Order: sequence, then C-alpha cells, then structure tokens
Amino acid sequence: MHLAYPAVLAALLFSVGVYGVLARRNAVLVLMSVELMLNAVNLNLVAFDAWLRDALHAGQALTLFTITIAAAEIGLGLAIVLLVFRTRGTPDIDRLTALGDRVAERQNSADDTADASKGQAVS
Amino acid sequence: MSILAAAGSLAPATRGFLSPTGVEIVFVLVGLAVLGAAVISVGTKQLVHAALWLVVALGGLAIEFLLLTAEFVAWVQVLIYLGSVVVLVLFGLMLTKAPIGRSPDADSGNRWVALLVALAAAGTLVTLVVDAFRTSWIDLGSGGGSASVTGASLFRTWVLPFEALSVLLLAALVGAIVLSRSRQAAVPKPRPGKLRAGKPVGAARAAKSPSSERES
Amino acid sequence: MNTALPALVPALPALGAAATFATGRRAPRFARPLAIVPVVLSGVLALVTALQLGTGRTLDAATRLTPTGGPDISLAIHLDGYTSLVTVLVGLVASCVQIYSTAYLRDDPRYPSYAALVSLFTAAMFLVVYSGDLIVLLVGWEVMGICSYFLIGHHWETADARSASLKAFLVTKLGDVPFLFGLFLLGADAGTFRISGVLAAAADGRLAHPTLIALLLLAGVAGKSAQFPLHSWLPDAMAGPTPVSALIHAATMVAAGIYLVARLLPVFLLSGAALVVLAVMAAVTMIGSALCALAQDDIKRVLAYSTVGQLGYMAGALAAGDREAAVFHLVSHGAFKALLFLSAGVLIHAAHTNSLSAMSRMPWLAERVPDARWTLGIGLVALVGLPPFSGFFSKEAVFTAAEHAARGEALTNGVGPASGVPEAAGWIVLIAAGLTVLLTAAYATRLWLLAFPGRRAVALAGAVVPRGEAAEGHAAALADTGEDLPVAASSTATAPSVHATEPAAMRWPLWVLAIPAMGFGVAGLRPNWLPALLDGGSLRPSLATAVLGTGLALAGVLISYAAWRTVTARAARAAVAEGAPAPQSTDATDPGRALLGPLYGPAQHGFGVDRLYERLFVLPTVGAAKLVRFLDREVVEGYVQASGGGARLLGWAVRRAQTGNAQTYLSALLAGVVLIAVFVAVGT
Amino acid sequence: MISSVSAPVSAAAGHQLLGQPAVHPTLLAVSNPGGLIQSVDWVAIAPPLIAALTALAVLLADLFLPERHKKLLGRLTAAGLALALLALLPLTGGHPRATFCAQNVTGATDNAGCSYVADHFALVFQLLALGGALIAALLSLHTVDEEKLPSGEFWFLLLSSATGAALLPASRDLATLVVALEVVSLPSFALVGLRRDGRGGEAALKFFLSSVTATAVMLLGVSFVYAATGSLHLSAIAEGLGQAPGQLKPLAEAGAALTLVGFAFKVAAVPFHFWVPDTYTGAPLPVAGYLSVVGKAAGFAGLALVTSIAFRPYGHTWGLLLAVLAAVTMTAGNVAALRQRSDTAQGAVRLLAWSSVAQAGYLLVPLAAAGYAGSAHPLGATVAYALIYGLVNLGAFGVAALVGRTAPDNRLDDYQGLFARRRWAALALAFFLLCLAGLPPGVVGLFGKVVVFRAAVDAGLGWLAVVMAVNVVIALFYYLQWTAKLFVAPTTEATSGESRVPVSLAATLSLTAVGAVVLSVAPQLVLQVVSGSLF
Repeated sequence: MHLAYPAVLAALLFSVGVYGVLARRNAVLVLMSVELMLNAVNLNLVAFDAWLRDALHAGQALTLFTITIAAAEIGLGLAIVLLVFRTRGTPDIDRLTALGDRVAERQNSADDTADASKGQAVS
Repeated sequence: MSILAAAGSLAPATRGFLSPTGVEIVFVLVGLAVLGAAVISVGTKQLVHAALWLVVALGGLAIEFLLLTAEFVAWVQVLIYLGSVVVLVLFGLMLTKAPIGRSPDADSGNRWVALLVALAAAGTLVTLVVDAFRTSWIDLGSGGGSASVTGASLFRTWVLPFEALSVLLLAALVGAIVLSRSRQAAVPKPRPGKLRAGKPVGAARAAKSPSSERES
Repeated sequence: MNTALPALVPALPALGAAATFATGRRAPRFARPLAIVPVVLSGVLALVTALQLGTGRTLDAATRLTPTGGPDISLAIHLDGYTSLVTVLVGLVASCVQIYSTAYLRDDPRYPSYAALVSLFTAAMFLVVYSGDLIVLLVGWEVMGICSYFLIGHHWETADARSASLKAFLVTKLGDVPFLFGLFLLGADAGTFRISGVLAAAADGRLAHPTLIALLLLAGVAGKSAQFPLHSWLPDAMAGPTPVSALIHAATMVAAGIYLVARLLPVFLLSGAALVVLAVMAAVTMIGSALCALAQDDIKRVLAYSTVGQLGYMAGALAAGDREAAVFHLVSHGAFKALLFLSAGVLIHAAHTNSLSAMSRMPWLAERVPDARWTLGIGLVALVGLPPFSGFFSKEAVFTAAEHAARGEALTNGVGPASGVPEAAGWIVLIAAGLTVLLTAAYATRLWLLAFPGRRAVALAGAVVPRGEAAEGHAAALADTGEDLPVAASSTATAPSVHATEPAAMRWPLWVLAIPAMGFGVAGLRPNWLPALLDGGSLRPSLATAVLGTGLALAGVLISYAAWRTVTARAARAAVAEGAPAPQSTDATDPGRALLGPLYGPAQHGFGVDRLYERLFVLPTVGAAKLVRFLDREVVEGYVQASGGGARLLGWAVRRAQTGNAQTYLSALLAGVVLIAVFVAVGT
Repeated sequence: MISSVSAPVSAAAGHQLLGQPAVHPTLLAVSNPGGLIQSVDWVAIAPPLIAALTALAVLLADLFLPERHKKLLGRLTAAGLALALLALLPLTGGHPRATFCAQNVTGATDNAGCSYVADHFALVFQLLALGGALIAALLSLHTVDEEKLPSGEFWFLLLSSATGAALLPASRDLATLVVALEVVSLPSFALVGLRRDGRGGEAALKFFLSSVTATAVMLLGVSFVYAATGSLHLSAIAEGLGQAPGQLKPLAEAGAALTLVGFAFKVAAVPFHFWVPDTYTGAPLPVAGYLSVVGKAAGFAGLALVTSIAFRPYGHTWGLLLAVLAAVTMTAGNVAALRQRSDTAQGAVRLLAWSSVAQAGYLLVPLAAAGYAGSAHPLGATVAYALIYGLVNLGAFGVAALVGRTAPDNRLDDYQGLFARRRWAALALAFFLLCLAGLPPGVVGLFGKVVVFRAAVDAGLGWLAVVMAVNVVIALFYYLQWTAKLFVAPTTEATSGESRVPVSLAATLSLTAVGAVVLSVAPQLVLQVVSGSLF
C-alpha cells in the first residue's frame, strides 16, 4: 500500500480535529475533536510502524500509549467539564472568560480612561 | 548503524497510484468514510449526532488499523474508543444537558478563524507528507501487529512508559473522581439528594478503560 | 611633602557641604558651624600647604584614576606658587564670605542649602586650582557651574533670580562646550590629560593644533571669566545674594578661567592668533564694561561690570604673555573686589536698596555704616589703582607686561618664547588698559559720590524732600530692584534709621579683607617676595607706566567729580525753580549721564549685547529649541516614549489577547504551530 | 554525550534484550536473553519510584485514616519527597547509571538504547522537580486545611505529578517522555481544579484543553520524527536524522519542531502561554507555584533532552526557533507584567504568572544557544537559572499565599506596607523579587542572568542578548515597583486580625529565603552543579 494514503488521511483527520477544537462551543465536543486529532496521530504511527517494519514496534506501542492517554484525558476532561457545568451552569467554552484579563480589568473599573491613566502612571 | 533505527523503503513503489491494489481501494473508501464522518462530527449542529458520527469515524479507523495489519491496536481501538470513550462522551453530553436536536449555537464565533487555521494546517501537513512519502510503499503482510508480537514488544522494550502509564491512569482516575465529586460531598453528612449528582460517572469509566486495555 | 594636606583642602569643604546637606533640614543649628569650620579649616590648610611648599618649588603627585582606552585619567595634584597664591586667596575670601553670610542670611530658611552650596563651590574651586589633570579640573569646573546656577538662583521666587541663574548657566555652558572639545583635542594631541604632560608636549611642540585648541579653550575661559562676548551673565548674576557675588567675582568662578589660561599659557603662547584674539577680547571687555559701569544705577551691577573690566586686565596680561602679572592682578583684585562687594552688601543691608540714586538721597547712610564707608573707599581706591594700594601695583604689572609685549619683548618669564607674543596684542592691551584706567577712575568716583554724597551735596540736590517721601521712594526702589535682602523683608515697615548698626559678623570680615586690599601690592616689590613664588619675573612698576596710569586715574577722578558737581548744582537749581523735585529726576545728580552723553542709554543696557544675543542666539535658539523640542517630543521622545509606550502597547496587545476565551488561546496556539511548521519545513 | 553505536548488526539478535543493571560496558553480560522481564536498576529509578510509592501509600492511607488524622498525609508526602531527594545522593558519584535498556547490539558501549538514564542532567532536574515539589508540598500543608481541599487526593495527585516530573528528565525515549509529560500534566489538571469552585474549574479546563491540544500536536510531531528516523530512542533519532534521506528532511524538521511544542507548552513559551495567567489565578496558590516551577522544570528538561540529544543534527533549525521563541516569550511576558494593574483581584498571582512567562524566555536562551553552539554546554546555564528561579519563585508564591490568607483578593495593593505588618515576609518577598529581577542583593539572580547572557553571547546570539538586556530592564520596573510597594506606608487601615502564620508556611518561607540568601552569598554552589558535563 502506498504510505501516502494513510499519511494524507491522518493529516486531513488531524486538521478536521483542529477545526473542531477551535470551532466547537460545547466543551464536550471540543474534547471529541481532540480525540480526532489523537486518532490521526495513531493512524500515522501505525502506518509508519508498518512501513518501517520496526522490530521494536515503537509505533504500535506508542499508539497503545496514546489511546490510553486519550482515554485518561477524556475521563479527566469530562470530569472537569462536569465541574465547570456544575459551578457555572454552562459547558460552553466561550462563556468561561472570568479569568481573562479583560474581565479581570473590567471588574474593577470599567472605563478605558482609568486604564489610560494607569498607563500614564506606569510610564 | 544501530538496529534500533528501523528504516522504511523509500524506493519507488512498484505500483503506481493509478493501479491500486484491493487493499488500497478498501483503505481509501474507508478513509473517505472516516473523513466524512469526522467532518460531520465536527460540523453538525446536533450535538448527540456528533458523538454518533464520531463512533463511525473511530470505527472506520479501527478498520484502517486492521488493513495496516495492526490487529491488536484495532481491537484496542474498538474496545476503548467505541466501548468506553464514546459512551463517556455521550454521558458527558447528557450530564451537561446538551439539547437533543439542532442547537443553532453549536459553533462559537471562532468558526472562521478555526476554518482558516484548519485549512492552513491541512495544507501544510498534506504538503509535507505527500512530499515525503510520495513514493513510499508499505510492504504489508509482515503480520507485525498481532497481539503476541505487540505484547512482547510492549513488555520487552516499553516497560518503563507502560509502568509510568499506570501512574497516569491511577492519577486520572483519582483526579476524575475528586473533581466530579461535588464539594458538598466532602462535608461529612451530605444530603441524600446530592449523592446522585456526585456519582463519579466519568471517573468510573475512565477507570474501566485502562483496566480493559490492560487485560486485553 | 605630604600630599594628604593639599588633598584635604578641597575635600573638607566638600565634606562640609555633604554634611550640611545631610543635616541641614533636621539640625539647622549645625548649619553654621558646618558651613564655616570646614571652609576656614581648608583655608588654613591651604595656607599651611603654601608655606610648606615654600617658594620656587613644585609638587606633582598622581594616582591613576581609571585606565581608559585613550589617555589615562588620573587623580593628579599639582602644587606650585600659583596654586599657593590662588588657594590662599580662595580660602580667605571663602572664609570671609561664609562668616559674612551667617549674618547676611540669618533669617533665610534656605540658609543650610545655601551654605552647603557655597562650601561645595569653594571645594570645586580648590579642586580646579590643585588639579594636575585636565579631566579632574573639568569636574571642578562643571561643579562650579552648577553651584553658581543654584546660588545665583537662591532667591528663586523672583523672576530675576531665576532668569539670571539660567542665563549664567546657559552662557557658561555655551563656552563649556567648545572648552570640552578643546580639552579633548589637547589631551589627544598631547597623549595625556596630565597638565604637566600637556605642558611638556607644548614645550616640545608636539601639539598639532595649538591655535584650534587655544581658541576652543578661550571660549570656555570667556564663559567662565565673563569676557566679551560671553560676559553678559555676570552683571545679571547680581540677582544672587551679595556674598555669593563676592565669592563668584573675587575668587572662584571668574578666577578659574584666568587661572586656567595661566596654567596652560605655554599652549597659548604657541599660537599668536589666539593671543591676539585674547587681546581683542580683553580690550573690548575692558572698555565696554567700564562704560557700562559708568551708567549703572544698581551698585552691584557697577561692581559687576568693574569685575568684568578687571578680568579684562588679567586677560590682557595673559595676552601679553605675562601670567605673573595676570595672577598678581587676580589676587589683588580678588581681595579688593571681595571687599567692595561685602561693603556694598553692608550698604545695601542698611539702605534696603541696590539703587545708587536712591542711596544718594539717604544722607544718613554714611553714618549708619561707618565701617562699610571706609572699606568701600579703600576698595574703590584699590580698584582705581592709586598708589600705594594693591590695585596700583597689580595694574602697573599689567601695564608693564603690555608695554613690553608692545615692544616685542614680552615678559614671558621663561614660560615661552617672547617672540610668541605678537606686538599687536601688546598694543591693543596697552591702549585699552590706559583708556580703562580713566573710565575706571570715573565710575569709581561716581559710585562713591552717589553712595555717600555728603551733607552739602544733599543740600545741593534738594534736601527739601520730605522724609516721608524719601521713605516712599525707598519702598518703591525696594519693589523694583528685586530686593535680595531677606532681612529687609522684615524691616521694610520700620524707618531705616531705627535700624541698629550692622552685625559684627558683617563688619569685621571687611577689615580682614581691607588689609590685603591695601597692602598686598607691596608683595610684588621685592623679587624674593611674590615673584619668587611665581615665575620669578619682576613685578615692579616701571616709571613711565606708573606715571601714565596714575595720571589717567587721577584725571578720571577729577573729571568725574567735576561732572558730579556740575550736575548736582544744576539739579539743585532746577529743584529750586520747580519747587519740588520730580520723582523722575532722581538720577539727575548722576555724573555718568553727563560724562557719557549719548552713550549713556546704550551703556546702561550693556550696549545691547543682550539684545544682540537675543537676535543672534536667543531667537535662532528659540527657533532651534522649538525644532529640537519638536524633534525631542516627536522623535527622540518618540523613541523613549515608544520604548516605554511601545512596551505598554505591546503589553496591552498581549493582555488583550488574554481574553479568557480558551478558544482564542487554542487558535493562537495552533496558528503558532502551523506557522512554525511552515517556516521550519520551508526553511529546509 | 552519546557516541554513536557502531557495532556490527547481528540479525539474530533482533529481539534480544539485555538487562543492563550496571553501567560499565564490560559488565554487559547477556543475562537473560529473550526474557520478558528486564532486570531493573532499582537504585537508579529510586527517586521517581519512591515518589510513586509514596503516592500509593497516601492513597491507601487516605482510605483508612480517620478524618482528624488526615493532616498526617501531608507530612507523609513531604517525607516521601524528602526521601526521594535523598535517593538522588547515591547516584551522584561516578558514571551515569542506566536501566530499561533495549540494547539489540552486544558490545554497545553506552546507554543509547536505554529508556532511563540517571546522568548528571537527570539528577539536577530531578533535584529541581522533587525539591520544588517538596517546597510546594510544604506550602500546601496549610492550604489543604484552610481551603478544605480533599487532602488524600491532593497529596496523591501532587506526588503523581512529581513522579512524572522526576521521571521525565531521566527518560531517553520519546514514548517515555510523552508519557512522563502526561504524568506531570494530568494530575496537575486535577490539582488546579481541586478547589472545585467556578474559578478552579475554568482554570482547569483552560489548562486541560491547551495541554491536550499541545499534546496532540506533539504526538503528531513525534509520529513524523518516528517516520523519518525509525526509532523513538533519542540517540537513535539523532543518528537517524543524520542519515535520513533528503526527501524526508522537511518532514523530519517539521516533526522536530512540532515535538518541541508539547514541551514549549509546558514551559509557557509564547504563543503557548495563554493558559498560564488564567490557570495560575484560578488554581490554589501552592499549585500555581508548583506549576510555575516543577511543571516548567519538566518542560525544560524535555526540551533540553530532545533538542540536545535527539535533534542535535538539526541544531540550527531549532536553535533559531528557540531563540525566536525566547525573545518573543520574554518580551511578551514582561510587557504584559508591566500592564498589571495593582487594584485587580489576584493581581499578585497574575503578575507572578506573567513574570514566570518572562522568566521562561530567559530560560530558553541557553537552549537556543546550545543549538547554535552545537554542543550541550550552554545547557548548564539553563539548569543553573532554573534552579535559582525555582527557589525564589516558590518563595514568592509562598509570600503570596501568606498574604492571600488575610487578603483573599490578593491584589497588588494588598502588599502596600507589608513591611509594617509582616516584617520578615516583606523582606523575604523583596529579596525574592530582587533575585527575580537580578539586582543585588539578590546576587544569585544576577549571576543566573549573567550566566544566561554569557551563554547567548558565546553562541553568537548577540541580538538575543540585546533583547534579553532590554527585557531585564523592563522587568526591573515591575519588580521594583512591587518591591517599593512593600515598604511604603500602608494607606488603608491596618488589616485587623492578623492571624498567626502557620508553622509550615513560616518554615517554608524561611527555607526558601535562607536558600536564596545562601546562594546569593555563595552562588558558586549552583554554578558548580552545572559546570561539568551534563550528559
């Protein structure tokens, strides 16, 4: 088999995963997209393992590790999402901005003039 | 040269892209299905459907693994991903009260940036791999992916990461439990009603998945 | 001999200054001792050093300060007769000024900082005098500049003081820039910044650009020693407290320039052109300043212009190649000018005004300040140069030097070839000096007559002026002269006559200074007195010049007196005719107006040098400053701001990116990854 | 350094495995050919092993201990970490010890095929990781109590993460590195979210998502590197890269760069830094301190390993990449810290977070220099700097935790007049900040910076040195501003009810402060550690 087939498939799958990670709003779906990315890597590794005829089967071993890591990650990730959902009432990523700088600065003084004067003081 | 470094054949393949073998045809077809499922999975507005399409994509990948003679990996894929990860994801969707049916705001405002980045990534990666592997040929049929061979390599060569992985899994398990236990549960006498919500769903599954992997 | 002693001389006042700065606010009680003791002590030490050194000996000691890529900079000390003489003078004047100031600025809340600055100023001057290294000298030179800026601006509440201090600073800096280049060029040519090395190089003719160096240095000297065309800061510097004026004029700042030329005279002797320039500079300065002095109403401005003129003498002596005469005059002038200023200070203190015409209407003034009257007289006579006062001898020395130079046999006393001095320089100096003696005598007489008109003159001028009006006039004078007397402020309401005699601390320094003002001149008579200390040339006045000089001086006195009599009488008649003197005719008794005629107006305003500056420098400078400010603000500031502002802007951008939205983060992360991958892959 | 393995290939030995308990090559006897179980050098793996075992012990003890004795768990953790640190001692002398070797070639002379090598480099980073974890644990003792964190789980997770951090520097193949990195990360996600409130959850989620994405990218890179070289062992990769056909070169280089991403994420290099401020702010303070030191140490160890061993042939590529990353990172971190307002909640932690980003930039400089110089020598500077940074940064977090007890908002303004209230804490914080800024009397910070500078200049990275100098100046501003704040008179009313400082916290602070002072007096202690060959 041409190595290009699995390699290209993996590359495309990875990019689809990238899109999902960046575009999905629900954190669970983002996690799913991450799984896609990891699976693309797995496909890569398996294909390379077969291509290289690796006596140590490093590729397959790493694939197994990756699958395990992915499982562990999704378990923990879902726990985190549930935690967030419980405390914030939403699984949407783009509504979780309480720790961002904008929010942090807006909390105390909303206007930008205060920000500007602060800048003056800094200079 | 050390034998540690395996080497694949870069010699021009005996067969061109236009005269595919049967395996290749199957691989490409399944690959298209996988890709399509993946695209739908990240694009659909029905959140639960997304999870189901993910099942298709991951299952397809398991077939691809089989085609690449990595039987053991394929079975693990089916067991872990289809058996537990997707179930976990579905649970997650349910627990976060994902709406059944279309949800118009499934995608965030970041979509166009996402598309741009994804396309750039796809372009880069495809260019890279096509450029590198345009002539490479996988000599299948070496049978290097059976459970015994893979297991042997795991326990002979990759003992250390394997052991480290046990710490990882345990930590993930404990972490998932402790995070999904609600704070009230730490209080000596929780109200009975809270117990159900505090059930460590994700953690239990996460715990199960490694064990299944280990046993197999 | 031990170098610790001379090292202590500049160190003590500096430490005193530091201590005063440190304790001034918290323990004002210590300010006075801390101000006086170190300065007096270092004055004594300077004397001891001078005595230890004796005559005809020099001492050089150096410790390398910092190895530089180019010529080394070393902490070098150089002692010879000149340093002895000048340091003793500096010590004496500074001590007197410090003591005098304790009384003069008794109630000034800023006295501690003032005293500290005076100490620092003194220390800097000591440093300049003792330094054997040009760079170290430059340090002292610049410290003096800064101290003068602060001291002149002591009463910074008044606009006068502010602008005067700024002017002093800017004008001297204007000279300092070329001076700095001159020093570096000199150091580069000589391969060392040690003065001894430089002089050796000059003697060997190793200096490649003597004229350029000399001219560049002259610019700095003109700035510091207030020579034309950079003299204009000095009269304005009168806005500072009077003791500061005494210090600046007599011993420190202005002397530094002359002293430097004297030290580096061999370099100047290499360039005839520079000497001619110096001579012209001196001549213009002398005559111009004397004319200006004749027209000034402010007693301190008269003295200031006289200082400018006397500095012209010294510069003239240097142009004639005789540094002995220059330093001789420097010292004697230092003594009598300090005396004059301090006496004037007493006068001002008593009269509460700087204005001579106002003083001329205070007949009681002479009785109020008998000490000041006497010492002012002594100082004026010394200034005019009547024998046997010190001014006579030192001025004669200058005359002699100029005369010899004019004859082509300049009294270089072995410092350089006599032929190095162009005859033209001698002639210019000689003629200008002669004219200046006449004018000096005239304005000195005018000063005396206006300050102490005596009963008869007052009667002549119309003593019919009621007492109350006089007080009013006095108050007006106070208001418009920008009175610098802190004491005055508390006592303006009281009638002047109620005032007790001046404090002792203000009186006895006058007498201390009066002694050298009277007697120092004789030091030059015997070759083994003063000349032995200096280069060894004769300082005896020659008969011809002595007669000429004295004659001119007497003529000046008489002319001035005659003019005074005439105008006073005329004013009296006019007063009688009108019945009451008009306020605007207060300066009717001024002989200067009569003597100068049409020149009076221009002379009063310094011949418009300031206005010329305004046209030549200030306007273009303001324009350039606007440009610079624009560049500074928009370009340089831009860079500075941009580096600060850019950092802040960048910080803003980075912080803005910190939206809190995880997907933004991930986008940036993955985009970064893609970029990296592309660049790396393409890069290979 | 590792010399290439050049013995003749024995085809029959294809799957042969050698136990290599000791290091000396002559001892390489074929002990158990074909055996499934490798013989393990227990002494060599003792440091991470002890940490892991302690973690297990804590977990078990948590089940059986009654609620009131839960405090013992913290002490058990500290004891375990201390023991793990002690276990480093026997490894210091002599030859590096290696274990978990997959040597296919008899007579191979070094540790090329081993997964675990306890060499000088590994030991120093293990010292940093375990020491940092110990200090963080001491800092946490009271936090766990006061914030009612689930103690058994907390200590277990901390120890698990520390295990990973101790394992990572000794790993010599990419699979172990990846797994070890995950062992560091996964428990720390849980640790960050352990407060189980909204902030903690959000912080954990951001940290988690960024990390997982970075891991995926890194794994993609690893797969490419694997394709190009046919191995996951670092030294074999170096060899494979040298011999890789030209066709695979772009792939290999891109793979190398992507592999670095995972570690760069850990060290919080720009543009992988976004999680840092948010996560530090939401996490319990000692955990933030832990992440800023131990997490970073793990990242740097990984970066140093893959760059200077595996990707050595591509030194110029990643050298430039790291240099650019370093410049951008330090600049972004510093200018962002410059903008820290003093009145926002958690301002102190945010400032420390940005400062840690900036410091990561400095830490990257010697790595970049190593790429340019083509040798591992400049790495010593990173190690030295990391040790110094770890100590003082943990100290600073400790003081922040102390202040956070009475001022839960932990604004920068809460530090105003700290000197009047808590003299020693203020002095300690001032000293830490001066060390971070690199000003005397924080001499040790200054030395660290000088070492880094020298590394950059020696490698011909003049421009980077200039960028760093500018950044050091920028950083002075906010460090000094904060320091000055400590000593001005407090404007607000003195916070009443200053409770007593918990003993553990006080002990930790004095430990770090004394450490920083001792190092400032005798910086050669650190600099000597790194003067020799690291590998």
